[in-house]
Amino acid sequence: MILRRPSFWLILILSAAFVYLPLRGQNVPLREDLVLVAVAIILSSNLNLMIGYTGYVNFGHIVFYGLGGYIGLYLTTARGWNLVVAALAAGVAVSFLALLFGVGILRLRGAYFALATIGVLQAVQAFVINFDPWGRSTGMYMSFEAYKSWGGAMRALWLDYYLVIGVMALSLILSLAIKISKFGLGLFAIRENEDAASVLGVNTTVYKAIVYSVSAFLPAVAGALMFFKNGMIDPFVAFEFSLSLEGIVMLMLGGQGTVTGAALGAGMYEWLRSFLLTSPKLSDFQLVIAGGLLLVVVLFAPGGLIGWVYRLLPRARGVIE
Amino acid sequence: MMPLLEVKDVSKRFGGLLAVSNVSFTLNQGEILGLIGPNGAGKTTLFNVVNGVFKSDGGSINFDGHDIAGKSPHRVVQMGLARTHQIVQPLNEMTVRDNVTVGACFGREYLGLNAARRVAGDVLEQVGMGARANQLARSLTIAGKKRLEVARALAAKPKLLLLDEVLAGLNPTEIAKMIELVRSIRDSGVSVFMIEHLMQAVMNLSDRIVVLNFGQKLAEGRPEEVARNPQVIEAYLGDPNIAEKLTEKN
Amino acid sequence: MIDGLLVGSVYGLAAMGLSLIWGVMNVINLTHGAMIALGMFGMYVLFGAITGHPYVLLLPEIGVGLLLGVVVYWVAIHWVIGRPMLMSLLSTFAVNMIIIGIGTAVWTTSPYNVNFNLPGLTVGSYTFTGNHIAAAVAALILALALDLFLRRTRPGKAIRAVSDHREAAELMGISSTTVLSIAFGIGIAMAIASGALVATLFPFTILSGGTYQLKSFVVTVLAGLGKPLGALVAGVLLGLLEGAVTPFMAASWIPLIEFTLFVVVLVAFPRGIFGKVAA
Amino acid sequence: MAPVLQIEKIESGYGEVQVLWGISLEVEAGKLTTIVGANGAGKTTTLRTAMGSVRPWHGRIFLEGEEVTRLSAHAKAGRGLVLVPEGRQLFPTLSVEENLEMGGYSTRARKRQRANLERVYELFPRLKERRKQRSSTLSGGEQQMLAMGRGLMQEPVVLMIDELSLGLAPVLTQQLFLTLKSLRGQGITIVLVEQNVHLALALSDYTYVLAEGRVTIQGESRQVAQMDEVRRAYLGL
Repeated sequence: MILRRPSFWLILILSAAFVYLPLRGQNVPLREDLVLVAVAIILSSNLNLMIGYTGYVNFGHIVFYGLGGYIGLYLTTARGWNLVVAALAAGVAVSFLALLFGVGILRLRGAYFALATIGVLQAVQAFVINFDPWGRSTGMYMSFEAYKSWGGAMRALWLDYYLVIGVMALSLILSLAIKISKFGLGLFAIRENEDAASVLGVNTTVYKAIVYSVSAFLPAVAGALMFFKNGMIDPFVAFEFSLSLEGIVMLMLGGQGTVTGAALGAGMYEWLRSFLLTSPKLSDFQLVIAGGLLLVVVLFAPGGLIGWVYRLLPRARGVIE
Repeated sequence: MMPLLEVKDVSKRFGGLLAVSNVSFTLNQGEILGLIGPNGAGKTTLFNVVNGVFKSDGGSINFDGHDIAGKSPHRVVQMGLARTHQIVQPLNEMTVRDNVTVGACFGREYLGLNAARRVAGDVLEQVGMGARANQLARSLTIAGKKRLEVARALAAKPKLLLLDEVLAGLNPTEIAKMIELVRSIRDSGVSVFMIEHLMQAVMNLSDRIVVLNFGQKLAEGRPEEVARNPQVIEAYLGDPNIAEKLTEKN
Repeated sequence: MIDGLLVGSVYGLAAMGLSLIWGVMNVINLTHGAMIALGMFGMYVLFGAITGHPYVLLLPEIGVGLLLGVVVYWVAIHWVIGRPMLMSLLSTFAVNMIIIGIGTAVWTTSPYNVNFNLPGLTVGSYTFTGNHIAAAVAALILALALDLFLRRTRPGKAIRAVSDHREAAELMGISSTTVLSIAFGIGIAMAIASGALVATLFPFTILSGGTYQLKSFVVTVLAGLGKPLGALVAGVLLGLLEGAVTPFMAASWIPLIEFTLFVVVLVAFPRGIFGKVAA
Repeated sequence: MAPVLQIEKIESGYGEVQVLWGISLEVEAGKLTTIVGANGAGKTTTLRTAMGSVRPWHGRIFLEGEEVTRLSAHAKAGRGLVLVPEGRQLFPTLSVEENLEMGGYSTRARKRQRANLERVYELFPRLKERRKQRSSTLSGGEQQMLAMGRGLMQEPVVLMIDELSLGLAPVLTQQLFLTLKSLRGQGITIVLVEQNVHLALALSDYTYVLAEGRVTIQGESRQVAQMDEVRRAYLGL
């Protein structure tokens, strides 16, 4: 039962804190900081379903986020849909697309798969750049009219924030639920040894396709919400390759394959980035320091922070998930 | 006796190499069938064809009344044909219990997670690994990993178990224990098809033996018959006369 | 169209470096783009500092690239060889971040160019830019030199032997780590040389390497892994393709075609289009 | 006479699994020494540990009187300790001749590379016919010839061969054993791991029988061949 897992309650407490902290004193700057952390957590924990749980490195994970943003913004702006409905529709549509892509590229293993995901990202980006209804390379803007039905921009942004926090909570709960399910067990078996898993009875083809599709859903919803908040989207912001890679860095930092690791890594990375960007001396070297950190993690602590804790305290495996 | 597994004219080709060539045999319900032959004779390839890892090039494979030729491995195990690997394939970063739970979850009974955990616990007791259930699989010794292979396959509740060199690399005490385990598995109603190099063990355990050499069936029969077969002796020990001829030429 | 062919040979040169490293040590080198960018800026700096001929300046750049590659090998690659693919992807990406970060701090992300023009060549009604021709010739020479090195020389054969069977190479007395570090160095040198050549053709920023890195991926996959000469041919083909489609559609469609082709080829022919023929 | 290769109480294994439990061997110059034993007894691991492909945990290794315990495989190869590995381990994309050239890679072997190439071609004319072919296109027997040829190109002080007859038809096996015999006749020191016990015993001077990572029997091959224990260890009869 998921209710008996300490991690489940931890997720709820974390989400509650995200809701409560900026609310106190209507602290908008804090809200804007936290929403970035929340998005980072959404991306890294869903990416974790592929990299950490299944062992398939997705370099193009951001494509789900960007497509979700486009579909969401298109539906709310050009079609006048309700935001929540539009976001869900974006999630469903992107998951379905992922299933189609997945059936093709999941036949590849290891590095070949990783490369194909880069190809998918770039191809989708190139397509959007040439796609007229979505404004080609200039992208789409949202008129402030759209906020009206929400009682003005202020209220709309707060509401949007809570929705993002909701998606964050769902992402983490989904990660946990999968981890403690039969489905998750099958995925871990694939990660450890795909051939052995198949011989043990796991339908690897179907499992991989499902998890690839599932890992697309919440990032797409989050994309729809975030680009609604920003009020604009263009193909370069939506499908930024380096953002995709940063998701992997976060995951490695925290510890791939663990629910807490994905959240922790995202939090640490965002904190580090804001720290570096605000420090006048270090802001030029933000990338250098992040890269150095990643190198250190890869070379000396490939299990990330949580992996390191596991090594120190083997018993922690059962408690921290 | 009823045949549980019927293999007819099965071949497997890799590029230009015919690894298994027109092999036919049957395995009866409740028996232990041994498969022997020199290194590179195609024994493991034959296993891989039977359980669907490789697609056979021609021939038919009938298991428990179903044609399983060309079926993928996960389908085959769910029909009741489980196997172990010659080179152990533990799911390293998972616990021993989780390894076995995978077998129970996705095996013939396709159990839910909780039921599978219980089965895993029982099977681990059965193979004498109850105390190591919470260890990571990677931390097991080679003997432990071999045992884990067997446990995982057993957890799938198979009707037929394919054992690929479960004795290789074990010391005499471990070998004795493993032989005992294989017997108990058969006594519990599971048929066994085993590749084994350790002649003493395979001769003792098997009801019948199939000998493979260069991908072809060299002989088939009861252990005593096979052991007296001059062709088999040559394939395994080498022809003593060749040796003499070689030294004579001085 | 002909211009496409000329630029394509530079793509090919860049991809050869990636392909060599991938084939020999099974590492997808994500520093590739950063190295190409370094090559561009190397040309910019050298051209500004020493008033030499750009194609002569290639030589010191290649030397520095070789050295840099060996250093990067020992810092970031050596420890992750034989570990899961993700590790080498990430360690090379980390180095990529470091180089791009330093580059951004030094040169910002604004565009630069190398002010150098060779006289063009007019054949009939067609005029070819001199720089394009020279870059193509330089790329071809370097590519053929690498191919000859790999096929004919002792160290080249040692690289191929290590790539074929590392453990057996050790048994022959070949120090596989030394060979790997040199192979990595050569791969980086190729990337830097191609960057230097690109710098004589188009304006560039520190981030420009990314585009060429992606093109190198496409080319490498089209050619099949670990086939440097195949990479050259595939690079030229890619350039030709780009040149051939521009009269008919906007240039912005090209990436869509390229990457769709890339994914389809990966899934349909994991060994590359030429892979089947060779095997 | 001092042994040319001496292994002293070697222990080693893979990861946490110990395979060798204190193996000692002495290989005399110009002799053919065989190592036999059941699958998993540690024969291959013994050769790989001697070579340095597997790091020894304990014990010492001497080559021509010098301690080489801690040297890496390529360094030992450079001193003339040569292993023709199980499964050939050829360079598949290199041609037959290039494979042989790689045998002559070390500074030691390079000096006589040309002469050695002639000698190998004389020994295995088949290789000369196919010298431009990729080694992956060779048949199993030809591959074993190439593996042996490549070993000879290395100017071996000690030539260690792992599973000479593995997967080969009897006729080819005989041919290769004849070659081995002529090599010993030329004074090359050979260590042979072989599953074809009869042939190995008939041909060799000295035999070690391994079981469970230890030396259980050793002696002149003629005497070992008489022992019933050996037969039992193999066929269980």
